Amino acid sequence: MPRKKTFESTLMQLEEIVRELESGTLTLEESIKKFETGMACSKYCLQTLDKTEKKITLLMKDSQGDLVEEPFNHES
Amino acid sequence: MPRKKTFESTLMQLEEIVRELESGTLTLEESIKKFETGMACSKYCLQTLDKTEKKITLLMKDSQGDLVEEPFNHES
Amino acid sequence: MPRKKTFESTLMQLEEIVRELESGTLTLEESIKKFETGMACSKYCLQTLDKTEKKITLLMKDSQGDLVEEPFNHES
Amino acid sequence: MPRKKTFESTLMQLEEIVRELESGTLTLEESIKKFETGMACSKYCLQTLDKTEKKITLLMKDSQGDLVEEPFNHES
Amino acid sequence: MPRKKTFESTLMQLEEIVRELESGTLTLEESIKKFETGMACSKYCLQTLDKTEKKITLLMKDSQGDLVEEPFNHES
Amino acid sequence: MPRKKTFESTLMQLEEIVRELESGTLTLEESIKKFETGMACSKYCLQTLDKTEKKITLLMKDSQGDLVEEPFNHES
Amino acid sequence: MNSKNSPQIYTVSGLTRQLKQLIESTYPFVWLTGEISNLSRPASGHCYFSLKDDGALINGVMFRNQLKRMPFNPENGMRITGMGRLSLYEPRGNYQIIFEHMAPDGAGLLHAKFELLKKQLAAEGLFDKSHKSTLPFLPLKISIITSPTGAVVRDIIQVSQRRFSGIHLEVVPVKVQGDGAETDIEQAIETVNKCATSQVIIVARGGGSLEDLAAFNSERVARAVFASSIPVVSAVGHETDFTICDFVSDLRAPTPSAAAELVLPERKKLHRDIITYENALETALKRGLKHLKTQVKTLNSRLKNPRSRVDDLRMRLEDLEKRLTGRMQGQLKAHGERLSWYTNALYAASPLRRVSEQKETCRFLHRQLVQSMVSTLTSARSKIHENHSKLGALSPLAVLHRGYSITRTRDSKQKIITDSTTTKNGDSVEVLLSKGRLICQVEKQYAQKENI
Repeated sequence: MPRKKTFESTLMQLEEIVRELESGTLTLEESIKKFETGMACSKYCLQTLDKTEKKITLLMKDSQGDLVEEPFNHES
Repeated sequence: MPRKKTFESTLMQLEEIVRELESGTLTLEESIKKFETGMACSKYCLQTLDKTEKKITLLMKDSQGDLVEEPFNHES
Repeated sequence: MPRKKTFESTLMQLEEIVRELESGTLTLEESIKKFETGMACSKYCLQTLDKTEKKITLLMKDSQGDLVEEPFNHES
Repeated sequence: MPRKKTFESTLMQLEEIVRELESGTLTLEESIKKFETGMACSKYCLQTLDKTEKKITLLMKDSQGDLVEEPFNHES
Repeated sequence: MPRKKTFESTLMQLEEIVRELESGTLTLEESIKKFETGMACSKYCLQTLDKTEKKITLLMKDSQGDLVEEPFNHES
Repeated sequence: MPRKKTFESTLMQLEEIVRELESGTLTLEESIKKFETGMACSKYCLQTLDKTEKKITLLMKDSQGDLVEEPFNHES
Repeated sequence: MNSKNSPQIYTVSGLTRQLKQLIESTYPFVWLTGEISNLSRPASGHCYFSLKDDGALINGVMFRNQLKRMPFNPENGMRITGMGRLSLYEPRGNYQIIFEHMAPDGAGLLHAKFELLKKQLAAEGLFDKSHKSTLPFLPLKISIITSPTGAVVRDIIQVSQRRFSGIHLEVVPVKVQGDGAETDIEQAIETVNKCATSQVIIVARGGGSLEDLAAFNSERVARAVFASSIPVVSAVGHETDFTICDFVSDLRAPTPSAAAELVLPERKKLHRDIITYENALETALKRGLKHLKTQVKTLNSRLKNPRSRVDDLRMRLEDLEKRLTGRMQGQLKAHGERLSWYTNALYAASPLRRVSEQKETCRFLHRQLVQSMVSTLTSARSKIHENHSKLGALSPLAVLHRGYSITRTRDSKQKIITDSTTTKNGDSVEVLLSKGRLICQVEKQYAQKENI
């Protein structure tokens, strides 16, 4: 993939695929290919969302935890 | 970090982050990053306030304490 | 300290600090520093007043006491 | 002391001190010093007056004592 | 066949054959030929569909499967 | 005659002292000194009044022409 | 030259002037006795007369001022003795005597002598004030030069003792009248001066006629008084009588008792004065002290105790500290509130919800994806089925069920044989039956319409 795969672009791709599939203009072979890609997109998105959810939950749990001396190292 | 991190600048950063998060224009990835930073800011501010409160309490307690011969050495 | 610390100058410093704090233009860090200095000033003033009061009490007691042959030696 | 302390000079000093204290322009430290000196002056003046009064009484008694010793025979 | 045989083109051929057969203008010999070709088309299409269905089922199973229990109820 | 001069001058001195004291222009120390001197003057004058001798004589020349002093009986 | 040989010639005026100078300088004062004649008293009040004796006559004048002091009125024929100065009146060329004093002969002579002596002594300066010494304030010894008997000495002693009892009074007895009185008094003054124990001399005598007082008008007594280094008080006669002694003395008392009063201060009064002074001293000093005390006390009460100032400062300090801590705590609280608000906002804006929404979207899309795939497949399948069944219905082989059969060549063309002639014997043909097929060999061909 040339450009970075982001959640949003993937989700958009998925949406596009769904729309194309629903349009009924695709050949069966195309449909299958699209479907395959759509499934991958869906999988990626869901996995990304799952990871994100876990991360946020962790962060929120962490914020009620111990002192963090230097929390801004990701900005450096 | 180039400039000194102060309570105010951190609080302002937190404000900005909240505003950005609320605007809904961020990508998910950005949101996460911002949220993470926001959490760190909040934590830092809270800790700073706690430390300050302790210091003030100490100072106020101290002011009712014994005689201090030379209280202005931090000004010299 | 370069100049002699007097009660009046210290009280004025305290007043200035209170005014600055009340102006609300200080950062938290500045506020704390000012507060610390202010408390030190307050303490010094209070102690000076205590000492002064004791001295006055002593003087008043003394003035009802015996004859003082040479009361002006502190002026020489 | 360089110059002789007289009653009048002390009284004048007391007056000056009272005026200075009443002017309200003195610092606390100066006030105390002035007050102290004022008390000493007042004391000195009163004592001087008392001593003088006693001396006069003594002198008067003395002068009448001798008179009684040698009464005027033409008055008898 | 010059062009690639696709599901769609085959289906269209089948439809064409049906239409020709219905027109009744064909000779028996043509009819039989068409018929036979139609049967072959139909067979091909069905086989293609079957393969496709299997592939999709596989894909869906792969994508955690739990999302869609059994999409092809026509087989039951 | 020294004594003769003294009574009068002493009386005059006393008068002068009274005038000076009543003028109210003297310092306390001067006043006391003057008072003391005044009292001494007064004492001296009163004593002088008491101590003068009472005598009536007759100055005669005897047969040799020498001077003799005889009591003079003026009441006969 | 002329003046040497020739006689000097005077002008009338010149001569008269020289005569006037000669007369007036030679006789500044003359005593003259004679009989008054040609008396005239014009309106001017002056008195013009001639004084004559047996052999001569001289013009005289007495001016109004002198006349006033005369104890008698001059008359023609009166014999008088007078004193005056000679004067030459140039316009008339006559001379006259201008009388200062005159008296009828007899008493008049004595009086005239008195006046003469008085004038002489005055001219000598014996009466000058500059020579008079002041009396001692309080003499310790007083010499009384007078007759030891009589009222005078008694009066003096009495008054003296009344005024100041403790004084030494020394009586120096002298004759005060008649022969030897002059000498007595003179010597007494000298003696007292020689003794030098007295501080005052009183020369005293009662009143009397001019003759009685002759000793006190004598030049010797006057000079003795003048020479005395001890101050002399003259107390001669009564009130109006003046003697030469009175003039020369340092002080003239109108009466002897007055002399005692003048010489001696009153002891009681002195004592009273001294006591008064003493009291004045005390009063003045005490008043001064009282005043000073009041002043000191007033100042002392005004001496502001800095304690109240300390209290004020304490209150101010407390206020400042309260504001300081209040403000600091307030700031902390405000910061805390703001922080907690933003923190809450952050939590609220956390991407968690978005994640779940996205998840929902994802699942939805997934479902859509599958559904549309499934429906695509389903519709394809139904389309195929439809055509398949249509195809079945249109099958040209349906006639076979009725017993027909179709014969085809077995070559690749599978050409249906509708004309028997198209076949040759021995050809293998395929016969399609309702059920199954037959592979047959052509044995014989028949022409058309022959088969029925």
